[in-house]
Amino acid sequence: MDPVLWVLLALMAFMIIGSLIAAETDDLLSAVVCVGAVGAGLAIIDLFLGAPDLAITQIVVETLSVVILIRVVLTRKDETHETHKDTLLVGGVLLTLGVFLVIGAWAMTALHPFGEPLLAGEGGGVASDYLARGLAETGAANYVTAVLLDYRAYDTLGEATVIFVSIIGAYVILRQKGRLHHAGGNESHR
Amino acid sequence: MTFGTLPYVLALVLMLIGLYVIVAKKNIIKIILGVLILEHSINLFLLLQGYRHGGTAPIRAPGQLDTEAFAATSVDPLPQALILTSIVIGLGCLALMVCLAVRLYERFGTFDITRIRELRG
Amino acid sequence: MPAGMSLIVKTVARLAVSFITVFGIYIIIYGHLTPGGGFAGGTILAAGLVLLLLAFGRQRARQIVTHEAVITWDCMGALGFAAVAVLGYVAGGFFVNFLARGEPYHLASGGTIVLSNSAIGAKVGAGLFGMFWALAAFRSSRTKEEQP
Amino acid sequence: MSSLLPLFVIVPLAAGFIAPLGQFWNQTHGARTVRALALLAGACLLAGSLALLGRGPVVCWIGGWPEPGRATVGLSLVVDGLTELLLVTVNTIAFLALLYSWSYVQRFTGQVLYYCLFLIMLAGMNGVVLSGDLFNVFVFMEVAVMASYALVAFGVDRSELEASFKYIILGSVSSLFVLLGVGLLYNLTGQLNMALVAQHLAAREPTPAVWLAAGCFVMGFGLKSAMVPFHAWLPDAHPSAPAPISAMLSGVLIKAAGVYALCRILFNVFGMTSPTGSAYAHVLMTLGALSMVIGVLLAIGQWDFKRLLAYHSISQMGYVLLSIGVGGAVLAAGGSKTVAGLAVFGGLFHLVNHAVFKGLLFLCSGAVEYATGTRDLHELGGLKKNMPATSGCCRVAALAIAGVPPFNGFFSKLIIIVAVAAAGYWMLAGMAVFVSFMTLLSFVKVQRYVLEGTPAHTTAAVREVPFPMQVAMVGLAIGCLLLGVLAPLHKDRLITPAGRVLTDERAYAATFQPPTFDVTIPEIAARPDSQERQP
Repeated sequence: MDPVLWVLLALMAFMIIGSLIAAETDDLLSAVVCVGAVGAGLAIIDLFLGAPDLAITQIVVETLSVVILIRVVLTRKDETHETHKDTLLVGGVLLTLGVFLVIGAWAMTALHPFGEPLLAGEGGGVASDYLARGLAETGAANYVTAVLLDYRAYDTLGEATVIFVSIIGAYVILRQKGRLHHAGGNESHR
Repeated sequence: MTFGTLPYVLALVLMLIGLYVIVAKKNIIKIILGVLILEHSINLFLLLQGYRHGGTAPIRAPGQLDTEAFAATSVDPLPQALILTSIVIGLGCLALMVCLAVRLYERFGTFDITRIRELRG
Repeated sequence: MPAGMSLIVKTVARLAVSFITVFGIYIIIYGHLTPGGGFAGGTILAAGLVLLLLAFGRQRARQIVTHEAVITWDCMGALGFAAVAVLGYVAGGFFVNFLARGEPYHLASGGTIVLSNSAIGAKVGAGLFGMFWALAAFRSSRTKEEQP
Repeated sequence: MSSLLPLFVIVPLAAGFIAPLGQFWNQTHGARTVRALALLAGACLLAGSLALLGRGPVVCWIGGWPEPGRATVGLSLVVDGLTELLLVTVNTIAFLALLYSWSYVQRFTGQVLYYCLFLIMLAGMNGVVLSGDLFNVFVFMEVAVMASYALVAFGVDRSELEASFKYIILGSVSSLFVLLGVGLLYNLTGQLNMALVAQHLAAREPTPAVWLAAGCFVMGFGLKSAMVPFHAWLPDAHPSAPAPISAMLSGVLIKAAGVYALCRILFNVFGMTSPTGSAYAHVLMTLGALSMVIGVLLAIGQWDFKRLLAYHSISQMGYVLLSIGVGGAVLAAGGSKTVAGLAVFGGLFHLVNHAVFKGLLFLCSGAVEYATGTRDLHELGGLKKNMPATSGCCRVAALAIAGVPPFNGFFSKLIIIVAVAAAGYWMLAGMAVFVSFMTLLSFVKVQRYVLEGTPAHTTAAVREVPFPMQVAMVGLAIGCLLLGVLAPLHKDRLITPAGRVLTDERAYAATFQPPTFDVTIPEIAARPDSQERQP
């Protein structure tokens, strides 16, 4: 039994509990902090599963996200109290998700089990090739960077574009006024 | 169900919690948090694909292992590269969602999605 | 909050920001040898600038990093990465690593990876800071709008 | 030649990266330069995509990977008939929408950012269509939809922000489903290259995990293409955007990031002739038939011009999926290749036609809104006298979507109905006829309330829209006519090769072999029987 598995299961239980609290608490600030904790849990899992690159990125991104969210939540009054819980809706949703869970769990038994990916066995897929030749071919000692910026650099161009778009989009959405004059506008006052 | 599938199923549970928050909650910030949870769970699921028992990080330091021994013990770098991309995409998405939430609050004075109803869906 | 936080916070922030910046640059430059890379490092740079913004307030931060500078760095970083891709045509095709692979484990290895990482780092750092700024600045101008 | 394929992505991308810098230059000159730059980029892409017609199949390996004798470690761009068809459609509509934007967007603030987002959205769509790698499809889909989230909210009015929020939440969920599907397939095959994944899947018995992956893709891309019951966001999002963006979203985005990707993955990766192919095909048919009927029923009661058009988008995309699904079902059942080919042909033909006439309709609605300031059908009327060009184009588009000869919609709907009936689905063919009739009724209403009747007080003194907008609309109107009457001329260059990609589904996996594949797939090489299954 791989000891990492126990750590992993414990951390995943932590993440699940954290997200459940985030889902059910009435206080938005605690919900944000709980999701931050879930993200931090993921960063620790990254460390245990041999992904320090991810751990760094995850923790930094999570911190920034939580700072942004807390700033948004702190300065705004929230009077949404889910007093009248729509039990029918919640029940229906839970039932559907339960069905999903059963189907998904059943289907996932056909996957390559955790800890024994394809790359370990016969025909290790594309990954075994990266591991065998990455350093010689790209000169980068960090294989993740080698994949990210050399073998699959085109993906990374798309990713850089996404972050560019989201920032331009943020400027667009936060503009004070959308239209120059409202003669032909459709400001909806019905 | 064996132990080997259990982590996948737990990731699936996390995913469903995210979906539950998105579908059943009425607060914009809560919905955004649901999307974050969903993102985390999918990233986790991808990460689980790359691990092998006793695996080490796919980073080499001078004078440690020769290539063959390294290739036999390292975890899969590809899912990690995919997750890095997906984390960044998630951050971009979060940025847009937060901007929209701020803007909606300014226009409607509330985070309650049931009271933000200009359009009939 | 525009005036910034207390003197203690400002002093600590001034110290911390320089360390954070150096750390961010290190993470970016050494991305091909150690964990990290353009995105992680860029986000760290952005976080350092955000600290500056929170500690000193918007007016002071605006003097240090202007709006034009943020957008220019953002676009230039993106263009730089695209340029690395297009320069690959010199060596035979799109995104071909046109620099020498260099000696493993040294800073000058991995060909274009260092260039790409730096471009992405600049882009992500400037961009995320700009976004945070836009969000922070938005709140204060809200009073001018008619309330619903 | 194949090495130039990335230019389809990098040209609009670079133009988009430069665009925001335009605002620091002088206010008027900056905007004008960026506009011209965008139009130039659009024109180059259009010319490039037309030049590419009939050249495929072409594969471009990015980054020089793999060297000869290597496995597929790199990413590939693949051009085959289907990709060519989509590229031409996307870039044509985009060019005309850019031309239209020239005047239209001057009423908005932040023009420069508009062009930046538009160009990047275009780059994302081209990227999705060209890509030969599962994860790459996901990334470029995100690029395209992320830009569209922001563009939907471009006017920052209350309703636009709300629509954009709905869109972004459902959009992120659908993207994450796609990502989950990619992860599942990676676990099963160890590959991300679509051709190689297809070879792997063909070589083994389908397990529940494969069905789960297929289900994830159907959920994800079904949400993106707004199939009933995943349609809730579309009638809000598409009308809220500025008109040229509505034309892009309804005209091409739901096709490139939704229907195209779904069909490519279900046909060419999972395979309709696989044991579960019939199930996939029936899912497509069901979604298509539901969307077709429910979309048009919801459209009947609408009084907002653009919202009505958005519901028709759902309905018309239903036709496309129904027809392609019927083609898949015939293939899966081992039926006649001719019938399957006809059904797929009809679906793809309708896809192109829908891009043209729905793009035109949205541009017309934008012109009406530009001139009168409203899009409520009650407040409009009598526009045909003051706006001859717009009303002429609107009439052509309405006739085309309603399936009146000699416009393009008639031919594609006819082919679809004939093919569905020939495949033995009489009920569905009857439904298609019924929906076509309802569409006609709905557009008679549009004609009656917008163009005919007495001018309302809002529309009494309107003027025709500026020249660039007219040119864009007339261009698309001519397209509606020519696509219809010249069908015998263009079908062999444009649509038949695209249909063949879907009907000869194994060709995709077989044609684009990497230089060697004994390195990557020893499993398949070890099993001689699996090799023979691929023609």
